[in-house]
Parts: sequence; structure tokens; C-alpha cells
Amino acid sequence: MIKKVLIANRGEIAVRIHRTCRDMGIHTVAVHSTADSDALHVKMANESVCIGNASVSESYLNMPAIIAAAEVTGADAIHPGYGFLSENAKFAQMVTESGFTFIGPDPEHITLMGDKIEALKFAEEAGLPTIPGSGGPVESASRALEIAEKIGYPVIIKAAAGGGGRGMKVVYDKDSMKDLLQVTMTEAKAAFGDGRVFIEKYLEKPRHIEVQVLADKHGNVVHLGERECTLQRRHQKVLEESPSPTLNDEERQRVFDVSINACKKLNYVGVGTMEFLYEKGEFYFIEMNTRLQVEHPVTEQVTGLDLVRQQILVAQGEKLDIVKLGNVKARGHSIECRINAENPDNFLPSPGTVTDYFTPGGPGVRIDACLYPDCKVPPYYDPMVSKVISYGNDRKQAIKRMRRAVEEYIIGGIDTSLPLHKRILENESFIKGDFDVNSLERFIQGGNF
Amino acid sequence: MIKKVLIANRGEIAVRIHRTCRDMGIHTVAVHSTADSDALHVKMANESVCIGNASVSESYLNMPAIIAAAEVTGADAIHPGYGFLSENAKFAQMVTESGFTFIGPDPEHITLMGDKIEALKFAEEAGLPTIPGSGGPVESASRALEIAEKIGYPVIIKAAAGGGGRGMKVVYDKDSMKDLLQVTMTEAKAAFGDGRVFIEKYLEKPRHIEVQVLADKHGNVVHLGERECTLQRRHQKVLEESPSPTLNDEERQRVFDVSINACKKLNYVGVGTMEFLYEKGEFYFIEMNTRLQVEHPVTEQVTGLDLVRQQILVAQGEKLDIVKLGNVKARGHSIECRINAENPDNFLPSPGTVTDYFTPGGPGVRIDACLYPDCKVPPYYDPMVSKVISYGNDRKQAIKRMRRAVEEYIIGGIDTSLPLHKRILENESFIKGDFDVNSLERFIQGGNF
Amino acid sequence: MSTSFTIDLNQVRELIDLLKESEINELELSQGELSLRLRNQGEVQVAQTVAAAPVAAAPAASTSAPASAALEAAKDTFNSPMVGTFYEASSPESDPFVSVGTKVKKGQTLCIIEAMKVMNQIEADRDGIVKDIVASNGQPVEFGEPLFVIG
Amino acid sequence: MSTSFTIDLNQVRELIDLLKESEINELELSQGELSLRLRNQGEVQVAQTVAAAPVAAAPAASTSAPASAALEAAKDTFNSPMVGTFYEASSPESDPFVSVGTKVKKGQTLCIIEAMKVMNQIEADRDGIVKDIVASNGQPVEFGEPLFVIG
Repeated sequence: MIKKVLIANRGEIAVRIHRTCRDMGIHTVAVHSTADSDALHVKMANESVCIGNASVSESYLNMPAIIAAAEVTGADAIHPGYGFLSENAKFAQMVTESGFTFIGPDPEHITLMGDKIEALKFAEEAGLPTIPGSGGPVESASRALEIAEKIGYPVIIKAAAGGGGRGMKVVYDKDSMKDLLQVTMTEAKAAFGDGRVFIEKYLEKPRHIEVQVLADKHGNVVHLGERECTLQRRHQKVLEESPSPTLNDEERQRVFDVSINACKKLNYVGVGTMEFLYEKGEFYFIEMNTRLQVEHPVTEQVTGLDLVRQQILVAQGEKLDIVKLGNVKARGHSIECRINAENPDNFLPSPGTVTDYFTPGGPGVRIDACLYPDCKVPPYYDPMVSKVISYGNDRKQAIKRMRRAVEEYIIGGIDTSLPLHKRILENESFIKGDFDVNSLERFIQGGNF
Repeated sequence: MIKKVLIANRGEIAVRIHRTCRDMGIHTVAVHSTADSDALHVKMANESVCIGNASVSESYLNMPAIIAAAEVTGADAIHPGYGFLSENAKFAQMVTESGFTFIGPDPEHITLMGDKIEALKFAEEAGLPTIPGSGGPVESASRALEIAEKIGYPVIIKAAAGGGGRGMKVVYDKDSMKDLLQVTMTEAKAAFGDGRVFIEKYLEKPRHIEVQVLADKHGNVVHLGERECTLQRRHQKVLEESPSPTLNDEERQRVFDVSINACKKLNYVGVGTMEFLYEKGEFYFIEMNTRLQVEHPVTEQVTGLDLVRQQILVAQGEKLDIVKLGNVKARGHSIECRINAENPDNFLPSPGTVTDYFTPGGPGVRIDACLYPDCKVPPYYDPMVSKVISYGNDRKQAIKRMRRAVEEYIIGGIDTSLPLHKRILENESFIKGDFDVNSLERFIQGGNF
Repeated sequence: MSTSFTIDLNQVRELIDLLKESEINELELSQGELSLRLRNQGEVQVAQTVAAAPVAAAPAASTSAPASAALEAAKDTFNSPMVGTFYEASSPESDPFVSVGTKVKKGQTLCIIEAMKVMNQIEADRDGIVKDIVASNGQPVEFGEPLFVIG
Repeated sequence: MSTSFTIDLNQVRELIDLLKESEINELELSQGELSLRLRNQGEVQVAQTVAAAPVAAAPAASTSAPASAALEAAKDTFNSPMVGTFYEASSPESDPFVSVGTKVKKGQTLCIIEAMKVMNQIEADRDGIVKDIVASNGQPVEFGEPLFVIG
């Protein structure tokens, strides 16, 4: 039985983890940098230890200091949260070797999923659908046509030496294949000194769908529904929801099944997230996150489960109630808005001191934040300072309640992304559920969703 | 369609009603006294009108001023909240006669249920179980024995002219009946000059159970589960929950059935609450509240319904989705703690200015409050300033989350009842669900629950 | 919204008291946008306040339907005793009951406020001269809202 | 909303008292956004102050397991460079590395801090005399926590 958890993180997730520990009667130890002495996670924890200077390498990424803090406080387990050391296999190993329980997966799974090439290789072996392609360089038009025929148009020709969007051409039909292949090869040769090209399925308007999985140490694996996290800016999720407004039941079941099978094949333990791109009824595995996600609360709201609690139970070696958990049915709809301390127009970070602070309340609103009146938002860390989570019987109600919540929320003294969320929540395409991974970037640049 | 609602109330319930209106796209008009110019309900509403001086008779009970405020702002409906004018038939009538929609029941039902004797008479006709008794004066021992035999021991003999606990004797068996009847009659004669006595069933450890009903203008009635409100101090509820930790399924169904039948017989419209005392598997109707209850959020949490929204839909003449609502199954468990601005030891009101203010967050916590940092709590009104509502998969989890929430809650500058709630939540009898309507009074006076 | 200072006058009062009690001559305080300086020059106290309105947290936008009662504090305003619609005259064809410059006597009708379809004659509470008519004909007024300035 | 200072008036009062007792004429304090100046221009004391921490909402009680780093600000403390367990000597039988009064040179071992089963020798960062030993033998210390006063 875990009795004292050291939370190796800061901000809202450290507060979040503390709350579940508190509910479970588990004592908490906060660690913090010198810049975070008055942070909410420090004030809330039962004990706290200053582990280093403001810079993350000296504090929140300082593995020996964190282990030493666990030693001097007599903690028996360490929860890494998300970010920082949460997907660092070396840390996971160090925690275990120092005699503490690591509330997270086995280091080998962190290592495997942290290596993009190895992860994709595993995915294919485990039957996870991946983006189909040539698998290697394509040298002739006939071979290119053959491959494109097999995977379906449109396809994208990519220079082997390219990257960052350069040296790529999209082919929409077989008539233009020969010419575009030639052009791309020639350009690649000229630009990179390497004329080799690959061919891959081209996704025009993909959406980001992910499946929450949960596995114990006894081989039991369940899914806890999916999340739609399509609204992103620079690959950072901005607004997430569960369930996805676009999937039908058959698609949902299909992606759950492949996710569970892959986890079983992996002998995965703990909470994890299988991330997919989705387009026209098909899923394409991108990666697996071997940790708690920022957006886990939307899953908690629709399933009624506490994911941090499940993590702790699994880490303690308990068996999942597979019958009960396997039958968890999502009820209602939940949305999360990530509130960053940043200028809503130019997205520059806005650290400072919070002056006025008023949190929304009433039905269907949950706040996971690390703010309080007069608190400081230091400039050294992630700008996400709060998450607003709404819940409703259906998506429409969840949207309305979220609108009310972001309108009620007052965070004075610093800029926040609240205004951006207000704009998203009023957008017609968002309301219809009609968007793809590029929608938010277009919208921010003044275009349509 | 209602487009603008005047909320004829203040405090947390005015804020609560505004929130649902906001969700439904309905504009709100706050009314306020001169003492409440900076109150949260005023700040949140779309419009506000000062209706009079601080004293309630000049403001929140000032019917002409409220109607005039509705006139000048062009509101089309008035929501009375709870307390103040919510159960004033004259006001309901005045609202309707002035051309506004009253978001509440028909005046005749308010009148009927506001008259205790008439209400009990109706209850008996409508098949609601009431506390059995002699119905009139009992003059002989043989008649007393006959009645006691019928209603079962223990019974209580009450002086017709008595009251306030005076002139009462509890009889536990037939052997002591004759003597005690004689003693009570003699004492009554001496004390009140009137020797007449009644006999009633004596409830030793009753619990307070109530059924939430909802009815539309088309004759449809549903129940939305029960609430247990047994923990009271001076007949004021302090902590409520849903479902009741004591009822079994058969009892639950039985009290739902009688409640729905009575509402149908009454042709009741709107939300209403049937209050019962409960002991040893039997229910005894006390009264019906023809309004939204303070404790309605616990029902909202377990049913997923928004009761204010249902009120508005019914007031608009919409038909209840009887199939859907009739099948609403409570899921999980919810508890509400009423937080009063009062000294937790001597219960004296503690008005003043709130200094530090920090609201709890995280999973399973909802806050319905009228506070914000630096706000004033005027001395003129009800001391209830906030409600903390917790939700969990079961009662145990709801209790743990509530403990966490009351611990996190910071309300500086005034005294509050938070410490009392902390004590209740740690009490073994409370945790077991083992208490009656006298438990809290005993506990406050230093005794056991 | 009014453009008056949003500073808490009671707190200023407390600070002034503190200064007076303390035998100190000067107190300067600043926090965020708000700053305050108090100075005590010998026998007579000159208290200067400088308060930048922090336009603080008004949870959600709230608009007073009738004009806000900002002028309420002024001593010579005649404030509305009730909620309703303000009329200068007994009918659209009639002359206003009073105009700027009118000498009024206590009890004299100043205007009409309509509420619940009733025309309420509003009477002056003192003698004086109408210096200003603050309310607008046909517009709603709330309780305590200034209608006239009577000096 | 926040239309008043969040300053603790009792604290101001205490500062005023402090000033008066101290025979100092001016006191200026600033922390974060808050600043306070007190001045006393009387014959005896002239006190000016500025500032005061708003000792804001400490959500929930929190106890620092190792002693809090409150003394950190003092200039002559030697603070722990790491988290761990503080030892005065290399073994229970050995003499402490330093005692109060010991003259130390930069680079000289002051104590041991054990972390992750490693005994880390902690060296003086300057020359000086050990005026106080703040940490307790065998007790945990956090980063930045004062261990010695070296003047």
C-alpha cells in the first residue's frame, strides 16, 4: 500500500495528483524550485522540499535531487505527472532502483514508445493501422503508380532528404503521377543532393483521435473511451473533448479493439494513450504516450473514473475490476479548454503576478488550476496555468456551459488565452464539429476553421 | 419562448439561476437592495435594477418594486428562487396578472401547501402516508388503547393546548397507557386549563427524506429521485445527499409512487418537493415545498439534469420528455454542505468583508456561491453564502471529495461553518449513514451523533 | 459604468485613522494600479488620495438598465424613491412640472414615476431651486437614482 | 472586485510601532507589486514606510518537511547546495568538521550531505569564521536551506 507519494512535478498537474492522493488518504510531498516556493502545489501538499534553482535542469529535471527528496521525506512512491521526467526511462529506472514505486509504466515501454521508428515498427507488428506508403525509395513511375493504386489517392511524394514541408508533392490522380514524380526527384536532387523519394498516403483533413487505455500488472487491459484533440496550435492541443463528435459506433469500436490488442501484445501497464490520425473512416497510428495526458479530465467526466486513482491502484499491483471497467460507458459530453498565461493574439508568454482571481462555478464546471489571488506565474515554465472542464448531457450543453465558464473566469494581472477560447466556442464549424488538425491555425491567422 | 428573466432573489440562488439562463441564451435582470450593489448576482446579470433599501421588506419582499423592475427592463418572466417571495401566492398572482410568466407553480398550489392543515387534509385524500393518530381528543383509556393498538407503540400523548415540547408523554407499551394518559390529562388541565389530549404515532429516530418531483402543464409527472436531509440544526438543513444512504429499493419505489400519485391528483406544475419523515421502513408526509430547494444540486449531480432549466421549460409550456425523464437513473452519489457566514461554535452570524478567497477545484467538486475576493457579506440577509457539492461513484468517494473540498476552501475575513462540516465529515456515524433528525443537535452540543 | 474611483473608502478611512493615531506624518502605499498617499501637516490634516481605478474584476459584464446611481452620493440630488418610468409632465401635451430654475416647495410635485400602470406623483422633500434635471423623460429609473439637483 | 489594498493593516501598525521604537526616520519596504513608505518628520522620529507583503491566501496548510528556507536572505549564511541528510562529521565517532568559532578557508569541508546513499562533502565557498551551525546533525535539509552562518 502506497502511503506517501512524492509528486515530481509542478503546476496544475501536481495539484491534480495531490487531490486524488488526499482522497485516498495518501500523504503528499511537493518538490519545487526556488521560483515556486509559494506555488499552489507547494501550499497544498502535506510536505514540500525545495530541490534547486528556477531552471528546470536544476530542479524539475534534476533526478538525483528528486530521489534525494523522496529519501529524506520517506516517500514510498513517485508520480511524475506529465512532461518533465514522465517519459524518461532512465528516471523510471532510477526511481525503482532507489527502492520507490514508480507510478507509471515499465521503463522498457517508455523507451520503446519514445523511439519513433521502433514504435512504428511495433505498431505494424501489433496490428495497429499506420499510414501506408512505399516503405522505401521509389525509383520508377510504374512502381509509384502501383503503390498509389494500392494505398489510394491522394498520395504524397516526399524527398528522403527533405523535411519541414520542403521537397513534397501531393498527387491526386494517376494522370499526374509520372510528371510529379519526375519533378520531385529532380528538385530533391537539386535541393538536397539526393534524388530519392518515398510515397505515402496523403491525409487532407485529418483529425486527431486518441484512445485512453488502462492496464494492470496482471494482463488486464481496458479502454476508457476516446478523446478528440484535433484543435491544435503548433502541435500543442488547445481544446479537447470526449467523446469525439465525428466517430460512429463502428469506428469507435474498431479503434478501441486495435488499441487494446496492441497494449496486450506490449504487456503494457498503467494508463496510456494511443494517438491516431483519423480521416474518412480510417485510423492511422501516430504514437503512444506512456503517461497521464493533460486532457485526462474529459475522460474522467464522461466515465466517472479518477484516472490518477487508477494509476495508483495499478502501481500498487491491484487487479483491475475488468468486468466493471470493461463495461464503463461514456455518459454525456465533456470539453477541456487549456488556459495559458499568454497573449491571445501573438501567443507570447505572459508571466507575472495574478491580481484579481475569480473561478467559475455552478453546474457542469470543473477547474483544475494552479492559481490563487496574488500568486506568481514564473517565466521559467510551461504557460498552461489552468484547465476549464465542462460537462453536459450532450455536446451542445457542454459547449454552452464552457462558454459560461470562460466568460465567468477572471484572471487579472496577466494575459491569458481565455479570449481565444471564447472565439472558438462561438465558431459555427466548431459547434458543428466540423474541423481538422489545421483548422485552428487557419482560424488564428484570420481564416475559416 | 422566454427571452429575459428577472431573478427576484439574491445570493447564490440568484447566481445559480443566472447561470442556467446564460446557458439557455436567456438574458437576466438582477434586482438588488442598496446593500447589494456590488453583489455577485448583480455583477453577473446582464442588467440590474436597484429596487430599495437594505431591509428585505423594502427590497426583496417589495412586490410592486419587483414588478416595476420587470416592466422597465422588459423582462418576460420572473424566477423567485427560494425563500423571499417564492412561496407567496399573492406574488405569483401579481406576476401573472401583470403579464409576466411566473417560473413556479400555480398560486392555488402555493396556497394549499402553505396551509399546514389543508395540506395534511389533501395528503390524506391523495393517499400520502401521514403520521397516524387519534384525529381528535381521546377521553378514555379504552379508546387510547384501541388507537395505540391500531397505530402501534410507541405513541405520544399530546395536550391539545400544549406545544413546544410541553404537555407530552411517550407511551412504549399498553401496560403504562392508562396511568400516563391520566397523568397527561391532569397535567394538561393544570398547565393549560384544558385537559384534552391527542394520541399520535411516536417517531423515535426519524430521518428526513424528500422526493424531487417535476411536472409539466400537460399532466406529466416524474420523480427525480430522493434526497436525505436528516442533518439539521434548528430545522435548518445543514448537509444533504442523494441518494439516501438508508433506503432500500422497495422503499424508494414506494415513496416515489405515492409522491407522483399525489402530484397527479393535485395537477401540480413545476418542480416540487415532497418531504417525509422516515422510520423503520415507513414514510410520513410532512409538507410539500412548491419551489426549487436549496439542496437541488445533489439531485442535479446524480441525475445529470439541470432543474432550473426544467423549470423554465415547464414555464414555457413545453412537454416533459416523459420517457427519457421517467427513466432517469441516479448515478453515483452527491453531497451538499451549506456554508454559512456564522461562527461555527455559537452560530452567531458573521457578516463582513471577505478577504482571502480561494475556491476548491479538481474532480467531483462543484461550487455554488455568491462570494468573490473583497466582496461584502451584508448583515441583513440569510447567512448562507456558499454551497459545496461533491460527487463520487459512491457515497464513500463523495465524502472523501467533500472533505478535500472543505479543506481547500478559504474564506477569509468572516467566520464560516466550514469547521463544523469538517467535523461532521469525519464522524463515524455520519460515515456509516447512521443518524436521525436529532443527531446534529446532539453532536453540536458535544454529544454523539 | 461609472467613471468614479473604485477604491474602498472605508479602507482609506482606516488608513487615515491609523496615520492620525500613529503620530506619523506620511504614509504612501501602492499596489498594482492603485496608489495612495496620506500626509499629515501639523494641526490641520491634508489627506490626499490618488487612486487609479483598477477597473477590477467585474465578474462578467453587467449593465445597469437604468443609469447607475453614481451621483447618489452628491448631497443635493433628489433621488428616485421607487423603480419605474420617469415623466417630466402629467401628459405628453402638458408642460413639465418643473424646469431648471424653478423654485420648488416641499410637497410640490416634481415629476411622475409610472410603475405597475400607476402614475405616482413624486413630491419634493424640501424647499429649493431646481439646478438640474438628471433623469430623462420617458426613461426607466431605479431606486435611489438621482432625478434632480435641488440646491 | 478588488478595489482595496490587500495590505494587512495590523502589519502596517506593527511597522509603525517598529519605526517609532527604532529612532529611525524613514522606513521603505517593497515586495512584489506592493510598496509602502512611512516617514516621521516630528522632532524625534521621521518615519516613512513603503510596502508590505499581502500575505495572501495560503490555500491549505502546508508544512515544509525540512525547515523552511526563511533565513536564506541573510547574507552570511552558507546554504545547502542540495537536498539530503546533513551530517556534521564523517562518522558518528568522528569529530565534527567544524564548530562554532572554527576559522574556515574556502574549499574546506564543512559537512556531509547524504543523498542517494552517496556522502557528499560540502566545501566552504569563502574564508571566514563559523558563527553558528543552523542545521541539525542527521536531519534532512532542502536546497537553499541555511546550514551555517559564516562571517
